[in-house]
Formats: sequence, structure tokens, C-alpha cells
Amino acid sequence: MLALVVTWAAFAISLVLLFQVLNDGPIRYFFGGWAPPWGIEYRIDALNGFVLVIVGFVSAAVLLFAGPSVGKEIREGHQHLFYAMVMLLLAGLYGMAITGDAFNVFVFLEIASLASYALIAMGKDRRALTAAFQYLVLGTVGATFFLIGIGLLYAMTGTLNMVDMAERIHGIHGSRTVLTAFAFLTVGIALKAAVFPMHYWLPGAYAYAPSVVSALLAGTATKVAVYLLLRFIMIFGADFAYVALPLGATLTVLAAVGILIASSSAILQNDAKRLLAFSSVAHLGYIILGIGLGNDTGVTGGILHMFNHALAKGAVFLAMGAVMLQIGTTHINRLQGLGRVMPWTMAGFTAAGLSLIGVPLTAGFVSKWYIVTAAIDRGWWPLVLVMVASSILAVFYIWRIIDAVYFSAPGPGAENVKEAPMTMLAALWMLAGASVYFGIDSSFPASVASKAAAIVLAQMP
Amino acid sequence: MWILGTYNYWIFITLMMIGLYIVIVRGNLVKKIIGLNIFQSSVFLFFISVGKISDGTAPIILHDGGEAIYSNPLPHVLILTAIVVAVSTSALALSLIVRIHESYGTIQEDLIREAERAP
Amino acid sequence: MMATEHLILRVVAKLLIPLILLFGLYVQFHGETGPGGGFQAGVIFAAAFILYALVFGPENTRRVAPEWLISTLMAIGVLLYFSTGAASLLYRANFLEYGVLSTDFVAGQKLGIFLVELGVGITVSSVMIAIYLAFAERQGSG
Amino acid sequence: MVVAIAIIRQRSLIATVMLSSFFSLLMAGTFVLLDAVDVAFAEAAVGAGITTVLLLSALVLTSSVEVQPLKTNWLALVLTIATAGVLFYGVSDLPTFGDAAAPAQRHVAPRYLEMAEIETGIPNVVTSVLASYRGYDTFGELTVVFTAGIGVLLLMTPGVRRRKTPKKQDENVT
Repeated sequence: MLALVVTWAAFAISLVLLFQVLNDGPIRYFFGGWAPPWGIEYRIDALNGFVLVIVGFVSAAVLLFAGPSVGKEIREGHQHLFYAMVMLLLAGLYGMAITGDAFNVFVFLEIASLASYALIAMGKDRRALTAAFQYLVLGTVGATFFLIGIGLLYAMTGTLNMVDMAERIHGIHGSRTVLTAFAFLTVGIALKAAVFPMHYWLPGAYAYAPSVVSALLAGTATKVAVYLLLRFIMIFGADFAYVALPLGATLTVLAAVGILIASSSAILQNDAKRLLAFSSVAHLGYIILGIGLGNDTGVTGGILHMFNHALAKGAVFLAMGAVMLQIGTTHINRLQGLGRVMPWTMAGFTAAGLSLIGVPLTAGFVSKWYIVTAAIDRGWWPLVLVMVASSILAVFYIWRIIDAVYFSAPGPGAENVKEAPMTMLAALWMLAGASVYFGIDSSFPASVASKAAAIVLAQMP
Repeated sequence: MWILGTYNYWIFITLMMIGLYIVIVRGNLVKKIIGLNIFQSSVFLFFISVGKISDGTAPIILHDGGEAIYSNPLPHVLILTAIVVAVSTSALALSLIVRIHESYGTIQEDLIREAERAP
Repeated sequence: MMATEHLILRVVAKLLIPLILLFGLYVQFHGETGPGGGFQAGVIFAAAFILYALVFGPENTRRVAPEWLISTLMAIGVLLYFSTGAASLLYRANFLEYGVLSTDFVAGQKLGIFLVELGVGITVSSVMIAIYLAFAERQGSG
Repeated sequence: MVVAIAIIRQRSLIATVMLSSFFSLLMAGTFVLLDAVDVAFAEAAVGAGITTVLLLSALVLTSSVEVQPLKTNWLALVLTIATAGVLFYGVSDLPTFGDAAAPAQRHVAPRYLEMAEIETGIPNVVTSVLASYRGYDTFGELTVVFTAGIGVLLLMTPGVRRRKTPKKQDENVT
């Protein structure tokens, strides 16, 4: 209960912060009263203000949902610890997004990671343990790469504060160390963000984690990692990242391949949660694609897609959580006929699923449209084809679930299944509804995203 | 001369390679964790060596009147934090390993994969 | 219990443990002038308990450090750190700005650092003890 | 380094743990040489102490011999060498070891050394930076430890309420 209040409060605060930032420009807060670069500061601008809102919104919905689901999936004696862990995870994510100090990012990254390793391992299936271990090893390697990157930067600039670093880095752009630092930071972050081909840990982790954790991680954790990528592009300067380095091209190619492979693998999955996990990898591909395009529309689309995907993926994972609560599995064959007995859950799932496909009038369409336009602007036609192809693939994999839910005869025992409790439905519809609403009227997130994109690309020639 | 001047980085890189190699290659989960520790320690070594100043001394201010050169304290602070993080990670990883051993009966990666395919 | 027969081990351990604890305290409170501080002290402090658990078994250690005490201490350390930081908020300063905790800026800093290090020490040692005991008790229950 | 290579080759896990503990001690010695006494202290206490104990107690709970045959994995070797190659490329532009004029020494650090004692009254600069200037990092670090503690409790204890009942039964039986 307390956890719920805290997350809602944090969500409210993050909204207030975002509006304040939009009106008054960046907010800075110095810890211990020491001015940076000697002390640590919090620095909020349109970009991370937006990320904070994403985390806040998803977590508020998930915590509203959590009660019955956690009650079923987590042992009684562990529940208080479980909630403590969720809170720590959120603290880590908020911290990563809000801080203005490179090393502080590492510390919060580790808080969030340790919490998520433990949370994933709480899954009922024993494969959750190995999935968590795999994530732990890769995550730690990623974090250590990140640390190497920070170390190299520190050796070159003598500072850890992001703003200060960005200023001092300009004089030494040609340096090989800076190039290497950028490479290590990118690889480290990419491991955390599950950017293809470093997505190896993600499907297992999402599929076997408790439902609440899947929804939370899918909606927030990778988004924050992508934000870090953007932030470091800012520190190095967009002109450096895109013009001096083949970052844009590399990211785009990887993203395009990743989208196709992940979408095709999603079709082959038999477990709905695992299917959705692969779809997450594909959608991260879209976000990265938008960023990789490196023009204003593309980055706006990428940032916007972070928001939209967080809403939609959060909603579908919550729907799966409701299914898990009522029938104890998310295997596609067992979902048959649930559309009749759990109409509200499945309607929510469908709305969010349409947004994942990118059907017009849903949020997913808007951000995909931005990205496609950006690709056309750059004249990169193959990418447009990739986007279209993967949307068709998405139709297939979402359809597999919808087909089972609505157009198959109910399996044995389906008559006894009841609709999910009210609070869970409310949470689910909060996310699904938002994802439809922002599809019809996308002016608010789109304007914030384009402001954020402008910050990222500020130094573009 | 250049190679001699940066030998600390060479040691760091070699250690890092060994650690990373253990992490990737060894199928035993405990060994993976030990490899991870070596990998992380090598990065610590790198940070600390960045902070070293020739003829410097530990950054504890002395009051014997003499002008001492102190090594850079900032990397020390960072690495203290990182060591704590590393030990926390290891502890969590080890408890995961114990749980994996309980439910699979082995801590060899390939045997676990076989067991996962079977059920 | 296996350790019952090892008389020498038990006597030596009994002699060593107070020394280790004392050394832990020394490191904790002397971190300002020499090397050391809350983290190192916490680990040393925990080492004493772990030695005790190794020699006398986890059951006996639980009598000294019952589960509720350890988990409470874990949280208390973090809270101590947090409230030290938050206390400076009350003086309309920023989070963790210790200078305002006392009339004199430097004295306030000293006080703040002392409290914060104490918080670190408490949490680190209790977490380490908790982790070790969790492992050790797993052996007992098999 | 020799120790680290031995770790790869060694198959008995207990021997590996001992070697890694030795590795930590050597590391701590190196840190002292590099003037990082606080870090050395922590590394010795953690690497040679806590981690070893934890590794050993984990080994008691699992098996202590590695059964897999030793083989060389070329893909991994290529990957590590590639990473190292990038790093070699990267460090070639770094200032030489021990250079007092390096940017890391010139920008932020001098202020700590000059002002820390005046501003905090504490001679150990590492302590004052740790707890005051970068106090928020340390707060985060403490949270990491706390997280790990809760994580291990979540994973390793069978739940508070359930544990008490079987224990009582045990006592009754004996």
C-alpha cells in the first residue's frame, strides 16, 4: 500500500518537474551544497524529465496492479522484501535518469541492476534462476565496460560531471582515447538496453520473471538505458557522434537487422510472454533506428517511441499478468477463448497490441510515422521497407494471441475462469487507454519529444 | 619509451583480457564469477593508476611542514564504491548459483542447458 | 556439530574475536585520520561474526545476532545516512549539506561525516553477516 | 597475472578460490604501491576476506570439481583480443603513468587536496571526498549493499513465516 502511494507521489513529482523544466529550463540541484564539478548534481532538462515521467507513469500503473498478482506469485514471507526490491529498482531507475554525474549513473545503474536480478529470479519457473544469472553476468560485464568508458573519459578530462565533461571534451575530439571511451560506453549501455545483437539475456529474463516485474522492466528499464545512450551522445556532442563517427550508420544497420530477426523469432514463440519479450527487442530496434537516423524527426520519433512503447508493452504484460493470475500460465494454446470470460482484460490487451503493431489512431502509429518520415528524409529507402515488413510481422505475432483469445473455442475449464479484479483492470486500462489517447491526440508527448530531440542534436552542424 | 611510460595500462589490459576470457569460456558458474571479479579488479587497477602521481604519497594530509605531493584521491573514492558494488554483485550471484544448483543439481552451463531442453 | 572437538580452535577464536571487534571499531572511528572508514570497518566487524559462526556454528551466532536484529540494522544504517542528509534539509540547506548541522561549518562537516560513516558501517556489517548466515543456514537445512 | 592464468587452468574450484584470494592480496599490495591505502584496505578485507568466505560456503552447497574438459574457445579468444585491441588503441593517447600534469590531476582533484581539510576538518582526503563532496555516491553505494542484502535474503531464506514452524518441530523431535 505504502509502495503504491510512493510511486504515485513520485509520478506526480516527475510530472511537476517536467512542466517546470519545459517552462523554465534545466533545473540543477547540488548535493551537499558543493558546486559541481566537485560535488554531485541532479540536472533535469526536457529529455530526462520526459524519461522520469515514463518511469513514473508505468510504475504507478504497475504498482496499482501488483497486489493480487504478487499475492499469487510470490511467497507470503517474501512479499515485503519483494516490494522493497521493487522500490529499490525504481529508485535506481529514477536516479539513473535524473543525475548529472557520470559515476553516479554507474552507482544507480548497479542499484537498479541488482534489484532486477533478484526480482527476475523470483519467478516461479526454475529457468528464471538461470535467466537471472545470465542477465547478471552480461549486465555486470556491461556495467564494467561502462566503468572503463568513464575511467577513460576521466583520465582525459579530469571531471565526472556531465556538463563539465561535455565542455572539456570538445578540445580533444580527435583523441583516440575519446573514441575508445565512446565505444566502451556504447557497448556497455547497449548490453543493458538489450540492443540487438546484445539482447541475448532479455527474452528469458522477461519470460520467466514474475508478471509484475516483466511489466515494470519492459516499460522502464531498457528505456532508461536508451536514455543513457542519448545522454552520452549529448556529452560527446552530436556532431562528433554522428559526423565524425559512423555511429548513425552502425546503429541503423544493427537496429534494422535486429527488428527483422526479433520480429520473426517472436512469431515462432509458443509462450505469450516470451513472444512479447522478442517483440520488445524489435521495438527497441525502432527506438535505436530513430536515434541512429540522427535527424530531428528521427530522434523525436525515437524518443516518442520510448514513451509509446513503454505504455503499450506495459499494458500487454499487465494483461498477461492478469491471465497468469487467473489461469496460471501464459502458453498461447491455453489462452483459447479467454476473450469471452475475461473481456475487459483482453480488450485492453487488444488496444495495446494494436499500438504495438502501429495501427493508425494508436500511439504506436504516431512514433512509427515519425521514424518512417525521418528515413524518407534521409533517403534511406531500405529502412522504410524494413519498417513495413516488421509491422506485417507484428500483425502476425499479435494476431496469434488475438486469434487464440477471440476466435478459438474455449478450452476445457475455461468456463470457470473469472475476470481479473478491478484494480488490475484499472491499471491495465490506464496504460492501454493512454496509448490510444496519445494516438489520437499526440501533441503533448510529441512536443516534449521534439524539445528533447532538439537538446540532443543541439551541436549538430 | 612510450611503451614503458604506459606499462600500467598494459598490465590492466592483459588482466582484463584474462578475466573476460574466463567469463565467456568457462562453463562453471562459480568460475564465471571469479573471472568477473578479475575483470572488475583490472578496471579498479586502471582507475587507481590514473590517479597515481610519480613520487606522490597517499592522500592523507600530513602536518610535518613539508610540501608533499599527494596522489589523486578522487579515483580512490570511486573505486571504493566500485569494490562495494562488486562484492554485492558477487554475493547475489553466488546465492543465485546455490539456488541453481538446488534446482538443477549442477552448476555447469552445458548441463543446465540440457536440463532445460529436457522438461 | 563438527566444531565441538576443536578445543584449540575455539580458544583461539575466543581470544581473537574481541580483538577483531576492537580493530573494527578502531578503523570505524579512525577513518578520518588514517586509512579506513565505515565500509572497511563494517567488513572487519562482520568478519568477527563470521569467524564466530565458522567455529561455533550458525545456530549459536543467531543467538547473538538474531534475524530481526540484523535485518533491522540493515535498514537503520541506510536510514541513518538518509536522515543525516535530510537533517540539513531542515536547516534549509541542500541534501547532505552537513556544514549547517552545527554552528561552525567545519564542525558540522565533521559531525555529518562521522554519522554517515557510522551508517555505512552498520549497514555493511549487518548485510555481510546476513548474507553469510543465509549461506551457512542453507547448509544446515540441506 | 601468473595467478590469473593459473585460475583459468585450474579445475579444482577450491584451489581456484584460494588463488583468487591470493590474487586479491596481490592487488591490494599493488594499490598500496599506487598510494591508494584506503582502497587497498577495502580490497584486502573484501577480496581476501568476505568474497573468499562466501565463495567457499557457496562451494560447500554445490560441487567443488569442474567436470567440463578444458578446451580453447577460439571465438571467445578472438572477442577478448578484439576488445583488448580497442583498448590498446585507446590508451595510446593517454598521458604517461604518474604524470602530474595529466588532466585527471589538474582539473577537479587539486581543489579536494587543497580545500578538503580546511572545509571539513578531516585529514584523510579520501574520507572527506567519499562522505561529503561525493556523499550522494556513497549513499547510492550503501543502497547497493542494502539491495544485495535484501536480494540474498529473498533468494536464500525460505520466507520468514515458514521457517519458524519446521524448526520448532525439529527441536521437538530431537
